[in-house]
Amino acid sequence: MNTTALIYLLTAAAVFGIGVHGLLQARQVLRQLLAINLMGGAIFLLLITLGGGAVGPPDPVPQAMVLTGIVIAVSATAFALALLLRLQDATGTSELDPNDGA
Amino acid sequence: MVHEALIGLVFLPLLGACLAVLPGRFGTRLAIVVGLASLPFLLLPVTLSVLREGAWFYTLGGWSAPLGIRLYVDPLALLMLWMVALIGGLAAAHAWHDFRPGTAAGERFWPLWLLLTAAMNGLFLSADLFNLYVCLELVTLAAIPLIAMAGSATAVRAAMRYLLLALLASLAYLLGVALLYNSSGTLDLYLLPDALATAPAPVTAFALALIGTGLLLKGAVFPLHVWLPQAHASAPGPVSAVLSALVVKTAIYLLYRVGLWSLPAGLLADGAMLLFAVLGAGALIYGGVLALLQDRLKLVIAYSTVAQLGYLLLALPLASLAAWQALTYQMLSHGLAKAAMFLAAANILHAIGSDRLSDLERLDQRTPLSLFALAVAGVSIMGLPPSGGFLAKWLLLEAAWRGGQWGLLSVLILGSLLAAAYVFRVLAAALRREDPSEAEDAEGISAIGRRQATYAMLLALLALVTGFAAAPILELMATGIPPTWGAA
Amino acid sequence: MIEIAIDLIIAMGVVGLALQTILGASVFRAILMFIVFGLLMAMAWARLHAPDLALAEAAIGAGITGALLLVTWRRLQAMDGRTPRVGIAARAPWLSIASGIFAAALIVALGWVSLSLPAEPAAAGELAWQRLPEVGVSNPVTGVLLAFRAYDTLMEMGVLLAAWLGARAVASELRPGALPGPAHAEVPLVGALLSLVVPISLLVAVYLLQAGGSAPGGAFQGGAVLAAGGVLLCLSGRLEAAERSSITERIGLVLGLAVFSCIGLVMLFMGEPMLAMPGVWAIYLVETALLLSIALTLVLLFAAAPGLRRAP
Amino acid sequence: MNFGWQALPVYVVLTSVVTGILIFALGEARQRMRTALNLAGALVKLILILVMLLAIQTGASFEFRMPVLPGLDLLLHADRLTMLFATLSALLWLVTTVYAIGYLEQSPNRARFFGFFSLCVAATMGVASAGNLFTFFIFYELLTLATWPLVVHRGTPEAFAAGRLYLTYTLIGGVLVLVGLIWLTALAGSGDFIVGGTLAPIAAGNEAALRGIFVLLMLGFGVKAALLPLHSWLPRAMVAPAPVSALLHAVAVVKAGAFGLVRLIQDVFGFELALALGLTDLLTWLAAATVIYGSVLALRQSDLKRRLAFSTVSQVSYIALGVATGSALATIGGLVHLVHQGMTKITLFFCAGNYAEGLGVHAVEELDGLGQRMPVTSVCFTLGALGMIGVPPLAGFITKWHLGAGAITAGAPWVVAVLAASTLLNAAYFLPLVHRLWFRPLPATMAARELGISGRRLQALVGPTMIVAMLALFAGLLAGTPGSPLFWAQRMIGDPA
Repeated sequence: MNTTALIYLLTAAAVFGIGVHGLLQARQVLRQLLAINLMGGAIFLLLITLGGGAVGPPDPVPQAMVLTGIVIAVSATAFALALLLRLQDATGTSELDPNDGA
Repeated sequence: MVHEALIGLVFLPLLGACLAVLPGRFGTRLAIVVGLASLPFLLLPVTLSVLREGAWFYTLGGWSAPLGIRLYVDPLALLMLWMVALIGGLAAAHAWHDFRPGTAAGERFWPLWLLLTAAMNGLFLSADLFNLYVCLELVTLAAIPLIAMAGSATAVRAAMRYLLLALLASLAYLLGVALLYNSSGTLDLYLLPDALATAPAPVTAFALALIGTGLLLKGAVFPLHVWLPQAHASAPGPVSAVLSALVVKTAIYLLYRVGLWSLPAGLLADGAMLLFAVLGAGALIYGGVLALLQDRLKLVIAYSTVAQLGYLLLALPLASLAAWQALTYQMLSHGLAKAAMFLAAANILHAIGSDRLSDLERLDQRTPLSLFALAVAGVSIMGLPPSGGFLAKWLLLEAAWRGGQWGLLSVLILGSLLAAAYVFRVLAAALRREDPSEAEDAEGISAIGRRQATYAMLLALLALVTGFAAAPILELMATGIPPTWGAA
Repeated sequence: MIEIAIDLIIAMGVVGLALQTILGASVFRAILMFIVFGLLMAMAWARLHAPDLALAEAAIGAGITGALLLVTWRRLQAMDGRTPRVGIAARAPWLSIASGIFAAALIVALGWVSLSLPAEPAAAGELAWQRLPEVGVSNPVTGVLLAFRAYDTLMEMGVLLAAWLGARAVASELRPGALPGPAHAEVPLVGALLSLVVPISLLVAVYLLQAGGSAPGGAFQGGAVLAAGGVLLCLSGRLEAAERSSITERIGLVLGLAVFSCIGLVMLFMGEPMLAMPGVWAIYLVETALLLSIALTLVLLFAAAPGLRRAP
Repeated sequence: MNFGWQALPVYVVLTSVVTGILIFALGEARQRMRTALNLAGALVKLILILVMLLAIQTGASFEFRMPVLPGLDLLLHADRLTMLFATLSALLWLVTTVYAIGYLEQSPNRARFFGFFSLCVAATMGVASAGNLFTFFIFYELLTLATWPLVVHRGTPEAFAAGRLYLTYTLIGGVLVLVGLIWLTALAGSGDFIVGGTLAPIAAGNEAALRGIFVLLMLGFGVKAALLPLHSWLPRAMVAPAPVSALLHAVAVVKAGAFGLVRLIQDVFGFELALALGLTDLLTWLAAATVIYGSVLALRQSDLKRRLAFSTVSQVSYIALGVATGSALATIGGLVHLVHQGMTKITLFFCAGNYAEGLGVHAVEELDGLGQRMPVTSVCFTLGALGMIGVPPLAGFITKWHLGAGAITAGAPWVVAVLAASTLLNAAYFLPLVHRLWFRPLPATMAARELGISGRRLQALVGPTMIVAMLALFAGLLAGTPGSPLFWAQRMIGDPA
């Protein structure tokens, strides 16, 4: 295993875990969305590193997947933010009650 | 011709969505005809071809797998596609009156509905793991705004919760897919069994755990169901119907595909199957009890979905032909009955302005047809004859008995008694005696209300008919048994 | 050696910024950290020989997403206090500890599993290189996106459209006047700057589009750059929200999806497989349509409005 | 599948289904149309049944078979046992419908009532003509579903409590049947109902399993047949309107349970096998205990309808008693009681309804001297009561005679003692009523009380009451002539169809 690959794989794992933690413990929806975006970034990093990016031009299939993934992530984030505005508008808060509806 | 029909199943709703975005009433109406009404006619030739020649692939762009993306149609996919066409179609007919094309609400509603239809059809046909991710996201992003469209604060909150958890689920799935791609070299579901045979086992196991968790979360399988009840209960009626009947099933469908098609035989340990069964049993009991405790009609129905999804996992350890037929039949009959119930509940909500059980006594004469639809669909949910739900449960019970699975047997029976309890509780609330003097405005129900009640009734009748006309469907399903169960 | 050092710095920066994003004292700070995280990720992509992604990450991941987050944060600030707050139960303290332990376990497992993988192109990737000449472009990523896995790209346009439709649907439910108007400040020289930036973004977009065939770039990156120009116009008040989408905007929104599908369907009825591209010209045609749709959708999403019009 | 002449049993079931659906669709307001539909449906069904009866006499057979699940068919056929039950149900449905139209005049939710009433009859017809246990189960459960709205029809908390109890019992009973059925199917597949049963060939080595299956099915059917520990839903269900009580107790529900027991012994296991496995004794003892217990409890009821209900508990078990005793005579007695009890008990319930509607009389004590106020009803009631006691030559006597004689030939003389005790108890709880009606003075308050209903409505209630009383009377008087219920039961045993 090449050192660059090692570094980025561990980075990806760490960022993914950080994202999960952030999603689970954050109170504001906005922060949870940031955490979700971090997780997405980590997965993309993993895909490209595993695709051989550390040694040369990486596998083009994961690259295309990541590009698609980035656009999906921005779409989902944009919609989530619109919904968040509506949430604030309807409930006066941009947080979700963890005990509600469970 | 059959290839064009298959492609049309995805692309006509997609183009319909484009049409519906364009301004004016005409575009939307055309879009509904092109994208929704056409589906049964497209499905007919595809069904005939599967009946005649068995399952087949279609290679998109002529780029063969593993490089390109393939579509795959087999009996299971056909079943799901028919459900989208019929249940989705009737729910759309119901929605037509609340979201009329040409109105502001209609303009917002129909493009999303069409995209949702396209996404579900695409998901049921796709043979590619990453393409399935895109389809899953499209399903989510098209469905959730439809929930929020109900407008209430509860609906918005439920939509937000659903969105966050759905995004988390998609990411877990995507991470699993990323690992599988790198360990096996392919994204094609049906090339995976061979490719995975040589892949390192811990990677495969971890990837499958991620994919499974993601799908269980999206499929609202107990104990990951927390987002479902409020989301399904607070959405507009036809949306609730489609969410419960079809959208949650997309994740379960995918779970079957990954678990039963794309793995080398024997890879998925008995322990995993047992886990599914335990989750299913938990769902059945927990959902049933919670449904019994709700005091709003739509919440009862939503918790009932949590419970009924349990059946779809419960029988996995049986791995027999009968179990397969039972699972698929449950998929179908639950879809029909649950959609009927949600549409009926929507009509009731319309008629009396509340869906509290204590208010249902005001109802009775005003919407007899909807109430009847609710009752008939309830029969199927309880698994009592004559209904599709009964046949599905009979098959499950028989399979459990033959397999000597006494625990499974007792859970099944307990689950159906619970279902009977919550369904009859609703019906009892609706039959409570009203003051006869109030009964006089019985004629006040509008023509639209009557038509909407008819759609609910049609679905309920279909649930009833599936209690008799099972033989051809089950025979078709038998030809589509998962390869890992295929020894039977 | 120096390369390893650079990798290490980027990696530590990425992890540190991710942590800051999660733990940042204020939401505003967290967003800023996330934007910087995106920029650093772009550098990581460059280091990993993925310049297409570096461009996309910078333009979309950091740029557009960051702008969306910031503008939403500001809108939330402006809305806060207008409606009575709903009481929210506090999260149990053990939850934080439990989630931390869970996340740590996940990191270990994921690290361990991914290190056991070969980290080299997979079978499908090799095939993509081999069959690239049949497509007629030399950038393999463009080849995958618009030929081998064109279906993904097409569905992804559906996702983008759904996001806009969804945003429009929920935004239309907002109580009248709930959204604060664009509070832009007329800073000296902004006008002059804009008159430079916007044409440049257009130019860069066109360049990225045509370069996509052989060099890094393509519809997504170009679309994002063009969208960035549009966002600036919104921020500076040159464009403002309209009540309804104009017909041009509607056509623009579905252009990518429609052109892509129609070419596919035409080929299908000419006896070719669905989504087979009749030639390189078709790829560029589709890419142009995609670019326009992406740019327009992103700007409209940023404006949180059904449509835009020139400010008087 | 054959939808022609052969499928007549299907159409018999469908006439009621279609009637029910049309009634629901018509809505509450179209009263005349509903009445016409009700009567037309009942008449058409009766005619179809008569046609089938004649055809079977000339040797025709009817069968409709549709595969539903692999190895399981929906099978409707018409054997003599079917015809016995179906004719009774069709006949009594027609009369009860006429009665109910009068009874429910001006009360709310009539569309709902008659809709479910029709579905109830459809389910009963299905139970009668089911050709295998699977089909039987389908209609058996449908019957539960269709009767529940009738039990809770009044919508009072009391009615809902009774409905809840009814559901709890019947649904759990349904589960027992279901489990037994699954077990049986897994063991032996799904056999058609054939006199003598289909299980004998596989009995060797499977004795324990077969005993288990029998007990499950017996308990499951026993719930509806109100066998001893499972009977307590029945008296509580009395809160339903009188026509429903009549239908539940005389025709549909309890008879479906009893009919299931008959099918179980005769056509699934076969009497020989059941005897060999020692299963008939179990049922005989249970039935005998129920006969005595029901009578004792009936004695203690002061509410007229409840007294009739406990009487039903007791009387329905005669059927099981006869079939489980097993000799030809006893079986004939059991089968014929299916009809006799139905006709007699429905008469009594109609009368109870008349008293309640006419003068608001519910308690036994209030019957004093009513023979003067409501003479026709009181005559009918007297006929019914005497029939139940078994005074010769009324219907009950025919039954008891066959049962007793049969028990002796079967070597179970103790059954005769049970019958004698039951008869004494019957007399003890019915004769005082008759005495009150005719020989006690009419209290002044009652003499002054206005009739609660118009004369026309009273006519509408008394008419059907007279008809069923006549039926019950002639079933006993003319028992020796061809075409009587006894004649059919004898043919069934002598010449198994």
